[in-house]
Amino acid sequence: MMMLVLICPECNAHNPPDAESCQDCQASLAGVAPSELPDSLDSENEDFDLFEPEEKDLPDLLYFLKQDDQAEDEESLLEESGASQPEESPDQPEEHTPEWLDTVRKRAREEEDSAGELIRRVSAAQETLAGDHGESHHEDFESWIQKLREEARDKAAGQDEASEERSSGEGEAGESDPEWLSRVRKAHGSLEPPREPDAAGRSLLEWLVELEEGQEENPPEEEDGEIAEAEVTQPIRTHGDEAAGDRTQEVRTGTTPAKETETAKAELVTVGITRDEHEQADLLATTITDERADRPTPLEKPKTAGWLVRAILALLLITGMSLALFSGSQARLPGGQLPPAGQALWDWAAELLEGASLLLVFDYQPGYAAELELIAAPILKETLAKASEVAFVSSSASGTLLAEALLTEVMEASAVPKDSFPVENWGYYPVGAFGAYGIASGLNASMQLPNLPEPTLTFPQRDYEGILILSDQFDGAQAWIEQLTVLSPDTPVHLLVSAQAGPMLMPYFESGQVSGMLSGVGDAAGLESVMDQGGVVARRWRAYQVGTLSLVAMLVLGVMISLIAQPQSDRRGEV
Amino acid sequence: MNLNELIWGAVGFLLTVMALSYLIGDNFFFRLATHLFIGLTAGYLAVILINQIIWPHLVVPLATGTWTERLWLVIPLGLVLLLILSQIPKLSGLGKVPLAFLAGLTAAIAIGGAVFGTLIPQSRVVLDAFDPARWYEIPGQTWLRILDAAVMLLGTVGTLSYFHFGRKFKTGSKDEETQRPLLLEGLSKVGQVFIGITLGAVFAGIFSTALVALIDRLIFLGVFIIQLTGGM
Amino acid sequence: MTWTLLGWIFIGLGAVILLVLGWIIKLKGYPPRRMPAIQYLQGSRVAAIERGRHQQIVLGHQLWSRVYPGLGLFALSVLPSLLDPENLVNGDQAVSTSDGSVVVFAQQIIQGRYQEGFSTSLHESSVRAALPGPTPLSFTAGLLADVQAHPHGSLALFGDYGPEAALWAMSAARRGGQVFAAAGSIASQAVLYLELRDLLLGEEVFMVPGLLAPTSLNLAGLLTEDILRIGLILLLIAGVILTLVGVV
Amino acid sequence: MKKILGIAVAIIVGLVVLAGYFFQSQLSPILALVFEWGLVLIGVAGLIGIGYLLAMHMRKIVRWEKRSFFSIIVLIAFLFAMIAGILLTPQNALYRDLVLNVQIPVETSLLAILAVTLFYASLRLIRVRGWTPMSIAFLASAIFSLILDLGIIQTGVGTIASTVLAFFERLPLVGARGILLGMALGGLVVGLRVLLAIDRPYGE
Repeated sequence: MMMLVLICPECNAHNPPDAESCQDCQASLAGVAPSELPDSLDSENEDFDLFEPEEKDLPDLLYFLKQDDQAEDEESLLEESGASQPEESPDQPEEHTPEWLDTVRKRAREEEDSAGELIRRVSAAQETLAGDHGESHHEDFESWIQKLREEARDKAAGQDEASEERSSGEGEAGESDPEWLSRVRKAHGSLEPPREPDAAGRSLLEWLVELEEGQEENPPEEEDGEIAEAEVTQPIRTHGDEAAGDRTQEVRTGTTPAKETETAKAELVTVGITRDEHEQADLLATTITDERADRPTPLEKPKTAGWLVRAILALLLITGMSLALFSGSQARLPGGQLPPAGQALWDWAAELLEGASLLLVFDYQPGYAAELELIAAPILKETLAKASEVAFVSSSASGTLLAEALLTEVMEASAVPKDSFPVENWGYYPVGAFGAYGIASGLNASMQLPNLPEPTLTFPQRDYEGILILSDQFDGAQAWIEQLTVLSPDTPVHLLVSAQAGPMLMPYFESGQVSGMLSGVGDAAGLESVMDQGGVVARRWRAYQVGTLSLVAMLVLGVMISLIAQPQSDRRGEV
Repeated sequence: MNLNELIWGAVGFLLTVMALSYLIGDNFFFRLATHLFIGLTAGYLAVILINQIIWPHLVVPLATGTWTERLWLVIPLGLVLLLILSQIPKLSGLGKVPLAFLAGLTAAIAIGGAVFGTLIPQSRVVLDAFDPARWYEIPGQTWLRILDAAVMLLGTVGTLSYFHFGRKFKTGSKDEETQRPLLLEGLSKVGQVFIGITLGAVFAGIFSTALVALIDRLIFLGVFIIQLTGGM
Repeated sequence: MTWTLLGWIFIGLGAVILLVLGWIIKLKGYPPRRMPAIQYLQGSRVAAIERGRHQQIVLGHQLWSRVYPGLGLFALSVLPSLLDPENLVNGDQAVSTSDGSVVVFAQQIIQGRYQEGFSTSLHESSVRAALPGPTPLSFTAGLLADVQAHPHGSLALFGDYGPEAALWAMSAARRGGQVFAAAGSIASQAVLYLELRDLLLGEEVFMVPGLLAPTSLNLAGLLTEDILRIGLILLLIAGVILTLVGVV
Repeated sequence: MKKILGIAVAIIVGLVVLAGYFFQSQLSPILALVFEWGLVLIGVAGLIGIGYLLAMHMRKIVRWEKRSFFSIIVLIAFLFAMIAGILLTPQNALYRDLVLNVQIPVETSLLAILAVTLFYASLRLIRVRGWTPMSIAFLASAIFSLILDLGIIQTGVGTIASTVLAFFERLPLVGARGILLGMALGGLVVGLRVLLAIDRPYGE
């Protein structure tokens, strides 16, 4: 709301527009042009609280934001009108703060260091509202609000235009902004507007800014056909008189061109009520409507198209694979030879001497058991038949259970008597690095210090013919490799790992840290072919082919679609 | 199919169907299966932690060890007590010492593992590729070995350049603020390609792993139905 | 000179540079590259507060990251920069992980932030460290349910993950949330690359503390890493030359 | 005092372990002890973490929030698994069946869902990423690796084709090596930051 006042050139006191001399210092006001000021700042006696009771229910942060927002608008108005700030008590807003904040603030006043960042910011905001224009106090909040406004303005200008602006150069948008805003932006950096998913859902502040600027529109539709949010927003009716409503909004933003204000004033005269009454009524109406208006509640709009496409694709994939699995025929496995890492592992297993001592590391989760069993079972069958002692350690929570299940299954399948050699369970170590370090320390311990207790973590010192690491992740295997090869370089380490770990573990084979490796169902198929023991992998192979080729088709289809449609990526500096 | 197999088969079948129902959207059955899974895993893990960590490494030595050993155990026992007490908000400060112990341990493992486990061995591989003796190991493949070594050096250097944190020295526009200094920027373009190749290969591996899981579940469901309908 | 000695020189050099830049010179002027993803992360967090939507920070599956152990510590080093007073007051933010140690560390950091200037009673109803599931896949199940239960305005991933991260990240993204990933594992990066644009790759993840909070110590960390990296590149090139001439 | 104590503990423990890499045989017994204490702390922290999980679900039940029913399921399953584990011990075959027959179906199904998710997400790769050197390399490498894994491309031993194929198969290792080296550098600096008390995750 605006009021006309005469500001004393001597003491800056505010006087009624019809006053001839200053009420405070008695200086002459002749020739002083009236200035516009908001009501709230004009009257010292007026309650600071412009918010409706409902607004106090807002989260604290938004409440503070609004205070700051208000202050900023007022500040802009003051700057525009050239008026100096009025004096206000800095403590006024305290009555709206929660109890905890009062306590903290009290403490903050007493002990300077005890104030948190927010308290300092809130205090700064209060000072701003009270008329302290010290830039150092409020620039953080101010710039934030300004960034959001800028964001909202961009959006109001249209999603398409905003997109174009982003791609053509961000600096342009700031050219028409006031100098103080440029300074703030320079200090804090500009905030680029969010992209598609969030473009659909505007923030409360953006919505408010749009409302203020009279640009409230239907929310933009989401572009990509994914699940989007629709915003339910009631039309805002600030006043019966549209022009007056517009004027109210313009005044609040503090950017009203003088000419338009004059027009509004002219229209006001025709209403036949006093100016003050009208403005107060406007304030009340705006505030009430503003508070009662539906907030842009994000609602899920079921995007059937996107969901349907995904459902159809999933159905096609599963149907195709099911048909391949249960059609009755078995696929022929790819012949030829194993990759060098797989061949090295197979050679080691085949040439393993009778009476070998083995250490098995179980580092996979139950979800990967299906794949790991396909890969590990043939090797374990081959090696366990020659082993004289086997120990296993687990670095996954269910590793012990999985180890017992797999070893039992393999020994049953290869007709190895259960008690033909001891199987030691060294237990579960929640950290691969810890477990590996412990083992390696045990292997290398060459001296004992007096009075130190015997550590229970140390593993039996033993020379192993090989260590087999069964892992589902690259990093799990890597932790064991790194620690074992640093601290126990002479023990050959072999990997039986899932397909997702394979490509990243190859450098360890090349560097010689790992002696051999089988990775994924592709290698398992190769091994089954080499061993000439068709069955388990062969049964799955056709379905695997169908799934893999379907993915290739999808990737190619994606390329074709993107050739037709415009890519969504509009971000610079992106790869 | 015996009774044991039938019971566990039915449990597995129901849980599989409930979990896979997520493919048509979040629903009651999916939530039921996942929450059952979360609770059971938490219970199992608690048992394992007590059974395999706390019991053998803390309780047993405390109960059966010599006085010297018990004296030494005062340290971990104290750390454990401080950690537990620190969960009371007003006593959260007590957690600093046990957590500092863990942080120091982690940091040292990070440093040792990174330098001696990765930096040194991986750098050596790059250098070894340039050993002229290796180029002539396999007759007829010398040119490929040289190409291989050159690509390895270029790719490794390019990838490392891609990760450079500092920006271009003189920046005129916001676009340039995303760029590295000139030479590194050029090398990073090469690095981008190699990173893309690596991520693509890893992605293929991950899909392969996930696909095997899908195949396993389809086989499990199909076989269970066939066994159930085709006579047990 | 042995390789082990070279390793120790590398460690010593790193420590000295970090010490000098961070504690002695107190580095100020080393601007890192602008990362649009970080800016979007900040924007999404602001937007999430305003829209009353949930924020989730995920700190990975383990403190002792297996890709290499520094990743768990990295996630924890980022956390303080994300616990702005605004978020702490707003409260609709969760910090989750599947690792017991990380959740205890996270809670310690959160409490530390509160005690900087807030009432501890506020803590009871505000930001919390959470453990939706104690293993990676049970965590996935728990977080997936959480993402479906209420829309996430912002989901930020730091630390170590497996490919299962794609499940909840894509789910959150499809429900309108902005997902930012500084997930250290290559496996998670490979799957997240398909659909997330706010994704940091490889060593880039270590830029996050310096970009979120450009303090002299964080900037010193960035510059130290840059110096070591350039040193490594030069060493590789020099090593290749020496190998070719037969010195090494 | 507490502040200095925390920093001192972190630095001393870190330096002792780091020294263990150098004086391996001499420090081995001390290191084993330090690791054992660390392991106990990790175990207790794991239990505290489970406490966080239970507390979260208890809160949901007490407040009777939406979907509290599932929190009850979590608590029942937890108690059941815990009591059964204590009574039967984890080595028991019945307990093993009980745990694995819940974990394997759900975990494998989650991975199966991941396969389907990746399947349709792959349609959007270029749409999301645009045509960049990295996205093109990603696409080409993924397609090449998938086809190669099927064994469709077969070459004779020692032929030029097999040599060229081997060269292309090794390309992902180049990037992987660069990424590994970069990650190691990051790990080194993060570790140093903790040992130099720049990062103090244990509290200020």
